Amino acid sequence: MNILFLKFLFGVMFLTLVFLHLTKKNFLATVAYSIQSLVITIVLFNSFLETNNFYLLLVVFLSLVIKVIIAPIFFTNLIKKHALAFSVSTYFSTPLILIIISILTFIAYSDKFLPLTSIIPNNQALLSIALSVIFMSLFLIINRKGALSQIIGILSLENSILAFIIFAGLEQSPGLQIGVIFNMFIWIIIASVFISMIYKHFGTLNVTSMKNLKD
Amino acid sequence: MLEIITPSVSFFVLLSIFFIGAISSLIYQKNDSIANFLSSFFSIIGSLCGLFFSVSMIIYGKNLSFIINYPYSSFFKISFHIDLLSAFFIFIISLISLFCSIYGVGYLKHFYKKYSIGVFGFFYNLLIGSLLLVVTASNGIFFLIAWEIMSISSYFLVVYDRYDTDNIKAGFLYLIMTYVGTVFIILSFLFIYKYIGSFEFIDIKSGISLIPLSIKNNIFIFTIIGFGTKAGIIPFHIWLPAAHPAAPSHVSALMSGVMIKTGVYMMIRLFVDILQPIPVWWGILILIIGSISSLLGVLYALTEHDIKRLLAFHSIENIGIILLGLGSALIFYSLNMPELALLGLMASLFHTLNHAIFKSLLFLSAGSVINEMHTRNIEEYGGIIKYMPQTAMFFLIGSMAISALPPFNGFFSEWLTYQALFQGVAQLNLSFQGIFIIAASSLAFTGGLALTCFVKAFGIIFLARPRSTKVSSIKESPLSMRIGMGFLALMSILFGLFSGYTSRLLEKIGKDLSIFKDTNYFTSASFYQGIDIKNSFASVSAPIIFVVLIIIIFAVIFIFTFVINKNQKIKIENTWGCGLNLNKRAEITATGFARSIILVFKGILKPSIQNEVEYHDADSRYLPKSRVITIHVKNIYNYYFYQPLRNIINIISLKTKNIQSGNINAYISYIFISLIIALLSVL
Amino acid sequence: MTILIWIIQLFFVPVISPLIIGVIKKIKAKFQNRQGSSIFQFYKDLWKLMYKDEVVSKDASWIFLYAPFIIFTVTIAVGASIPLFASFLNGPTSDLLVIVYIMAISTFFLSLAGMDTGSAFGGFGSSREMTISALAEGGLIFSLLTVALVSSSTNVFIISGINILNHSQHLLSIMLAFIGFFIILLAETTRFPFDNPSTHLELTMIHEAMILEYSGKRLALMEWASANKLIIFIALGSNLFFPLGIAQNISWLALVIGIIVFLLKILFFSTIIAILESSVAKFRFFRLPDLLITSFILNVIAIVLIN
Amino acid sequence: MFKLFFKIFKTKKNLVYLNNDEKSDIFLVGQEIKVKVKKLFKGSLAIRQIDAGSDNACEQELMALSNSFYDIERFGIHFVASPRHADMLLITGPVTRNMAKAVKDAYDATPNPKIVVAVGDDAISGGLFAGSYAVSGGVDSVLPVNYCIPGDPPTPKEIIIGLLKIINEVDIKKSEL
Repeated sequence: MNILFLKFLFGVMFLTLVFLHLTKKNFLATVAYSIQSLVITIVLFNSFLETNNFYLLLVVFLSLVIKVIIAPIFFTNLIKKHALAFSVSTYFSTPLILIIISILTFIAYSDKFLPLTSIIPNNQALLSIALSVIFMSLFLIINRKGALSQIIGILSLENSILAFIIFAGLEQSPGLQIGVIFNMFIWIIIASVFISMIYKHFGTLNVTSMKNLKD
Repeated sequence: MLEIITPSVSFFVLLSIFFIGAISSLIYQKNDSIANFLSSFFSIIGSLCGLFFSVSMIIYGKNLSFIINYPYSSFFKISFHIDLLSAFFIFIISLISLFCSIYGVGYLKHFYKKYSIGVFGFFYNLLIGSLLLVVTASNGIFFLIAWEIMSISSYFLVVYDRYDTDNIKAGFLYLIMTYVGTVFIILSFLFIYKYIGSFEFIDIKSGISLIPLSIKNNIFIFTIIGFGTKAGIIPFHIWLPAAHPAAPSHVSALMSGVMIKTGVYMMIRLFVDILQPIPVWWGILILIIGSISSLLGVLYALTEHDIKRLLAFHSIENIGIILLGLGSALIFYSLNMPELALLGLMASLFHTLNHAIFKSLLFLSAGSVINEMHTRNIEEYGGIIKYMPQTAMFFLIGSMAISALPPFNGFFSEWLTYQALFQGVAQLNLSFQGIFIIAASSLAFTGGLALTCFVKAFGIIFLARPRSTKVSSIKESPLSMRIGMGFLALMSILFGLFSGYTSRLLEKIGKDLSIFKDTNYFTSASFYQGIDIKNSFASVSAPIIFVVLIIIIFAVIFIFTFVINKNQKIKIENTWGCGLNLNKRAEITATGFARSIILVFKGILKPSIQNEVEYHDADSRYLPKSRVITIHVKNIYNYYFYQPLRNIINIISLKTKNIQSGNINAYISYIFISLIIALLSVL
Repeated sequence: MTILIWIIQLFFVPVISPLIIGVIKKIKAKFQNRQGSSIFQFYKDLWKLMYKDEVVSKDASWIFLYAPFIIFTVTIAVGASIPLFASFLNGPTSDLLVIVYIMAISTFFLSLAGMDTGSAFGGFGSSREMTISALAEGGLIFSLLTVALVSSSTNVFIISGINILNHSQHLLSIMLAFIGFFIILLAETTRFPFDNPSTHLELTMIHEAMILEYSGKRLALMEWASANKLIIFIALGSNLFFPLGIAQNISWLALVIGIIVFLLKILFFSTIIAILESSVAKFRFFRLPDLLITSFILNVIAIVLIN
Repeated sequence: MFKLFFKIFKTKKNLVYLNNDEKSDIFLVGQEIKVKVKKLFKGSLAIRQIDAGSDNACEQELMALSNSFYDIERFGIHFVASPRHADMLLITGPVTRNMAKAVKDAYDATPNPKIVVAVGDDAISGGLFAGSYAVSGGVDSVLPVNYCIPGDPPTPKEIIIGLLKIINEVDIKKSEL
């Protein structure tokens, strides 16, 4: 498919991330995450079409099943079980978040990062979007207080890295595919165990109450 | 027959014996006596093979180097290079570990129920094995690995008697200081690697000209600090008096007799062999360190009244003397007088061998006394010569050897060091002469003070009346301990008598080093086993002194007991104390003995004298029941150097502590910021 | 012929040393306007002590019993290996350091014997003796080193052979070294400013305190050994620093002259010591280290001045 | 200091003028002692003076023995620091109860051919202090006394003459053995 469509897809990813920053509800966050992973599977599928390498198909199928379907379902019943609907709170006020996001994208697009984004000259724009998406998801993890939204932040970070890698011309390498599949599984398991454990211990998923982690 | 021993396979057999011993004693951990038997059996056999191996190497003068190339990495190769210098050190290691293991068979019996002997055997054999590796490794990384194994196994041996809390503290201090030293060693190897690109000692030696002089000076400073901490020179010595007493006696004998010599070995290997065209000031610095360590070591030993700490301080003093020889050798070589340099190196090697022998003899005999008395404070000893006559005899031989009294081996190595320093004073111009005079005077004063210290040690421990009731209940140490000590005493006499022959061998070892290839001998052998300095500046011959003294002693005893007044009756009475009834309070104590010396050197030692008086009834302070005077010498190193260092580190670490805010978001933001900075800096 | 000379050399020191003690006592008595005991009195004392029984304390070990023999042997051995009247009896034990360290054996056993009987006086005597000898050893080695460097050999006989006085440019360093050596002589043989040999007050004794416990034959040996030690130091002082009149070759005339000159030298030294003992008061113990350190510094200056 | 030496050597020996026979007979007695000491004690007699609670009168006299006038050293007698070195024990003063053990110890500490001499009346029989609670009588109440030199306190001359008589007695007794 042509660059234009890919750019549109990445724009969608960018928007989902912005939306993630702004939403107050966990459920909407999970929905945004599933859209994002859907975009990624489409991009993967697109690269499969180009290279018709069988493993890529396997990856696409797996990510489709897990990331787009199972993860959100899992998150939603988590929300239902522990009534976490409204517990999304952030450190910075929304205008400040927007300012930071813009700074991050500005940095990603700045020519300082030219050597990084122009690994493959023709999809230089895509790479810079991917880079900005990486930075924004990182910022999302920092910004959120709720453990669930942090987990989503991490997963979206993982998606954005995946996007960046694909367009950095590495989609053929077996290492990438295995790596992707592997970390998907791991992350999902850890996330769920982690959340239930926190919940059992603290009774709430609000990060600030975990002060006694310190010493 | 010796030919077949020298190929490399025999070296691996030697190493494998120790490792088998280590593992087997670990397997049979449950049953103490089997573990003890296994570990000492293997260590004895191993050290015997070590002895044969090194003696054959020295006699046949063959160098041996073989590399096991490890496929993956370019710079890590398990490579050995055994030239005569390392063969000499293998000889020392195996000689001392042989007698320490024999001693250990008897000594470990009193650990049976308390701790597991298998673990001890494991670390003991591991230590000896790693010592052998350290002196033969010729690849930087492989050397560091062996160095680490040695440090760790000796750490576990130090904290072996773990029910006593200050052993743990001593072990902890020992661990920190060794790792500080190792950091500096790694730094110097990295510096070398940066310029030469390989860790092989041979490549370093060949490519030495690549390293600019300023870097070479840094390397020198780092190696001095690194190996100095292991050897225990003055500013870095604080772990030695803490760690050695904590270890079981035959381990502390092995440690202070042999392990601190690995620091000296590497100093010789680096300064004399590898980094060879060296500036003069290196030798001068080593000479000054040597004289300071020897003088201060013996002064602190005088203030001690814990027998093992006293011996540990004496190790520092003798390391100082070894460094005197080494420093003079380096100075002579850089002023291109190779013969005198060979003399200086010979003196330091001979003293390394002698110190290993008599220091381990002293530690073993002190250990067997402590084994009976269960305390290390010599104020409670006294009159032990009547209960443990042979141990007293061995301690006497050891203390006569260490204070360099003629018929024993200590004298001849100190005599050689003196000759090296005298040559320095005689032949060099004014500025170097000044330094050599300082060195010679520190050696002279050290000799005198060492004599005083060992009169105090021997007199307080063994002579006069018992100072505590425990003394009457002790008995002679078991047979295996006495065999170990007996052979060491015999060694110290033999190396004294055959000092002429040993100095010939040491010269051969010295000439094997590349820099001394063509130098002719400065000392020659006179026909009755003596050592003659060139143009008959000086000569000494051990057997003649020994024979003269023996003949005259027997003549005098014969004349004065049998010829004059044969039937003289000897009446046994109690000591004449001007009519006072002499109890144990009338005897001199270690503190009393050393008080006059401490007050003479109070500038350096800064003694603080407290006396606690206990009265019959507290309010009317006229009738003191007992008065205890303790002289405490301030440890100026802790007070002025290590304490402030510790405070600074604490302050810094407290400041950095509040980074750890306990909030995950904060941590991720740190990651994020550092990522950004890294990316910006890289692109 | 040489055997005869060796025998004379061997027996010279033990035979002459009591005479010197008698001479010193005589001169001191004359200074106190007393007639004093005859100069052969010390021989009589020794002879009498030989025939007395002994009382040994029950706390003493074999060190107390055999120390007198060891110390006496050391003085004989050193006496035989230093230049007295002839400078050609070169032996391997006559190296400078060997002599100093063999003398150290005698100090070692003397202080051990002092401590062995467990009396307070013996303990303190040996502690003070070791303090002084520890500080004196540096000065001793360096003063002998000066002379060794001037005559470029540490063998004591060779030094006395070379007539160093005619090297005029070294005269100053030899003088300084001799003064340093004389202080060490007084320290090692515990003569006046360091210790009063004829004191009865146990607290001030250093050398006497260690032999308080001895009696009979062993006491005689100890006294005799300390007299020998005095002769040895006088011999070293006179023959190394002023080696005139020493027999260079094996001719009867030279030997007789050598012996006579040596006796004169000994007489001269003992008069100096006696005058010193009658005129100077005994120093306080903690002023002695300063005296010893000055002697050490003198020797160091002497060495520096050589070249 | 040199002025002092100069003065010593300048003054004539007999500054304290005594009739000649006083000084001469001390000299004569001294010579006899010297001959006997040479015969019996091989020329040197070591004396250890023990103060068993005396009023220091006898000590002064014994001290005077070694001044330049009486000077017993020239006869071969000298005082020593410890009983171990001594042949003869001169005990002065009545043996007080505290000193009894000390004197006994000193007696045991003296090597065998030894002579015990009680000097002064206090030592012989307790003198003025006989019978007091603190005194255990003369020296013979503690030790086997061989000889005694009477006098309260005996003048140095009497002590020297006493010593001569003691040595004569020892000589006679020895020749009887």
